[in-house]
Amino acid sequence: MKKTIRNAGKVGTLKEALSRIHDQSILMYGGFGGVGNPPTLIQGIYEKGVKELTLIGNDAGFPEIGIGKLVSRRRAKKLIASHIGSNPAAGQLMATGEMDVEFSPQGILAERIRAGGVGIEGILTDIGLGSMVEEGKQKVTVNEKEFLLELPLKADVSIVHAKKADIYGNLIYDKSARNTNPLVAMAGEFTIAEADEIVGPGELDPECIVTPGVFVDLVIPSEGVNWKWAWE
Amino acid sequence: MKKTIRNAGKVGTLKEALSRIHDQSILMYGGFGGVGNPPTLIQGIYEKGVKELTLIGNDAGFPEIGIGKLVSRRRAKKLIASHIGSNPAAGQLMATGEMDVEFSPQGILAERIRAGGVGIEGILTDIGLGSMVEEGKQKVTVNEKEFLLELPLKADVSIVHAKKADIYGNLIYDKSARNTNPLVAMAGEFTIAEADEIVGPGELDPECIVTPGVFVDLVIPSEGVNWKWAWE
Amino acid sequence: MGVGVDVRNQIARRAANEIKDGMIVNLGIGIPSLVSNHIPEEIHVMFHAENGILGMGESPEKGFEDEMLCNAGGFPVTLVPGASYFDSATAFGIIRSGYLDITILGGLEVDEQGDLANWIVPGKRVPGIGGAMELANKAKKVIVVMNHINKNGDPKILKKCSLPLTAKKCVNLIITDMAVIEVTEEGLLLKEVMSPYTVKEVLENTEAELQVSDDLAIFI
Amino acid sequence: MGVGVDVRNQIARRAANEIKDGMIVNLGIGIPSLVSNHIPEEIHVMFHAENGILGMGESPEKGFEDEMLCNAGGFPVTLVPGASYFDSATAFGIIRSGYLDITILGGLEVDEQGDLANWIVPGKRVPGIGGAMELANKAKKVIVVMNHINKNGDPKILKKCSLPLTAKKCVNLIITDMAVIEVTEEGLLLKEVMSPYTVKEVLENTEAELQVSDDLAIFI
Repeated sequence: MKKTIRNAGKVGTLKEALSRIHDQSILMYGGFGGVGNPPTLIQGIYEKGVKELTLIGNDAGFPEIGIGKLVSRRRAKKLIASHIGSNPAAGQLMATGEMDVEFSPQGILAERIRAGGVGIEGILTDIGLGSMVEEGKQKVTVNEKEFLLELPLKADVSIVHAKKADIYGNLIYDKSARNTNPLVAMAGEFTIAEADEIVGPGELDPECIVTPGVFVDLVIPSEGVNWKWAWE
Repeated sequence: MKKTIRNAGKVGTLKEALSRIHDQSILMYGGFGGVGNPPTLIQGIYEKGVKELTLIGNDAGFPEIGIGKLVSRRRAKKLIASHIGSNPAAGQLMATGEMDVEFSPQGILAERIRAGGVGIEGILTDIGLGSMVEEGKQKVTVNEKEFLLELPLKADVSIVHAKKADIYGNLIYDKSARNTNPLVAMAGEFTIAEADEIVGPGELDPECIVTPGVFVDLVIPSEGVNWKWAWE
Repeated sequence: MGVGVDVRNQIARRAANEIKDGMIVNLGIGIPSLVSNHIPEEIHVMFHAENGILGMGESPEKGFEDEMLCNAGGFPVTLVPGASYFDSATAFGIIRSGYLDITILGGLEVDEQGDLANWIVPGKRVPGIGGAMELANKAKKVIVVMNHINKNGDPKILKKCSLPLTAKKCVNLIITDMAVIEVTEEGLLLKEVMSPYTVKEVLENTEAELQVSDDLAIFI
Repeated sequence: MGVGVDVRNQIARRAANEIKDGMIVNLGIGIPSLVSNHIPEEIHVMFHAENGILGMGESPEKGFEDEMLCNAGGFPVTLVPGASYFDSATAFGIIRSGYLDITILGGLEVDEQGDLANWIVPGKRVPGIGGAMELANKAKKVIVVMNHINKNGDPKILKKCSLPLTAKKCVNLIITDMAVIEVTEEGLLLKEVMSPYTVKEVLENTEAELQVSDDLAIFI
């Protein structure tokens, strides 16, 4: 996964971002239960009419919240996630066979995304052994103990929601909206961050940057959350 | 690796710390070329006379710098590291067979320590394939490609050097002295942090904490670096 | 059969008794999330969330929610001093390495072996695994809180789970609207009966074999 | 044979020519570390260090060193705007995922296949692997800078490496005190001769077969 890096001037537009996302793209998204899903990018993808996506992320959001909108409007042919309970549309599409769903245990999904991002070719775990999760997976025996082999996940495009970005693509996140975003940011062949605020060089504390800019290809301004939360 | 957690009041003394480190302990240390090695703990271990240690860390420091002191004074029977070039004593002890040295590629060593810390039972990589590094290691074939299986590293005791700690064991590090410290902090059955400054509850920004306190068992005040750097 | 607010709180209150000072605790969605309301002030607990928080505090007051500070169920929370944020990979590193003293989970079925099924009813309900598999396998103590019987009136505590398992031999304690049951090496031990139920009612509504504790108590 | 400061800087100066605006670059210890001194002001480069820095700046002035801000060789550095700190696992994640445009490494031997040996002389010198194996395998462009011959006067550019390999078929460009040699599909191509050497001297001191470029240049 080698990509062209621009060191500076990574700031661009939603239009530029959307030019990277096509029918049948493998799209990975940061967020957990809608929190940390990038709202502007998701709305843009929806309005562009992109379809037959393979989506990879923690969950299916809610029907009208976050990534859930793309799921409930039938824009995904496949979803790799840890749960879909909060989006009944996902369950229905899975039941009718309109959308293929692959489940990973939540922390293993996070590690698979990280592995994709940091160039690790597989991880061994005992999580899921003896359960439905092991179906179709290779097993490896180490010191007479058996483990499941879980493979890395990568994407054509990763989309994340940051609190602040600088022009180099360095990112910091907002409280628990960090969740899977730093992992997803590393695993995209092309990574797009939408940020609530975009700042100049040197304005982010190097000690507090969570995602180094090298992982990010394009930064666009966020228009903020455009949905009503379940708790509201 | 289940350990007793105390939520607060993790602050203790060097004496308490040293009571955890014995002859033949498996001791993992943070740091890279001496930078980030915990000086007070290393000096304490040296003065206590602990010997036959198995040391796990990035490198062997310099003869009189950082972890190097324990190596050059023959306190280790085994060293797992990525290089020992800066400490000639390590090379001599290796040549005479007084110290067993196991090399890992640097980033794979870091991932093995992380794996030990986060409960991953093995990682696959192509790094080292076809080189001396593959000797004695299990190979796993995935999609007709062969990879080396690298196993997690854990320790009886991990020692790290932090810039600031709070009483819960939350840690932040100092610039490039971060290096392997956050990884090592996770991989100890018992983890001891020496900190340049110890602060009260809530004084560290939750967004900037690098090591969550749950991984740390004991915090002691650092007396600071007690060696002269090679560049000085 | 759903259970009312009072009964849900009775279960949560009983579960809260298991939490001791200094513990690291993860609460699942539903009844488990109510447990934190029943922890006495003097008990200091670090609540852990799979999305990447250690040190969650109580729910914010209405109107003071921060949409970017939520628990794993997506509901707004607050922080306590000493809290930290991290990514989900680290959150599960904490779980897999065994740092959680207690996890409190919901359940669809539990059996005599301590096996737990709580993630899928094939062909009917597919919520997905979430973090349950890691929590159930790796926490030091796994407490399942649930209704004693399902909405058809059938027992959920069985000789052998019929649904796909979340984890084997993982459950330590079962707390329901009717009973508190410990999973021991010798099988299930009925330790407490929840008021107003009787031992007879518990036994009638449990498929698994239950031994009755010598010092059986009633929890009000 | 050691080489003097001027020659080391000549090599470093030539290597610096390979670095273009906007690149992510990792410099090894020794001659490679001198390369940053020869980058023109208008070229913006992000220097990466294995210990966990992206965005290293020039060396601090004497007396202004920060002992906790060092490169992978343990020498004090500074930061440029946009720099960040991270742990070594992330530093190598950046390397393994192929984000480095160029890595400049020292070498003990390079051969016609582009194989590199630079980490061990069995029985003699065991510096250890360090990050060389990952850098050599995964950077987009691998430049080896070294003396053309070893201290016994023997060639270091060989038909086939004799020492244990760091990585196979990894080297793209070799820059020595005598020559600039490109590793191509068809073998080694002598592109430049370093002043004051002649093509004849380069060929005499190289065991590997060298093709001489049609537009051979002299680097002063």
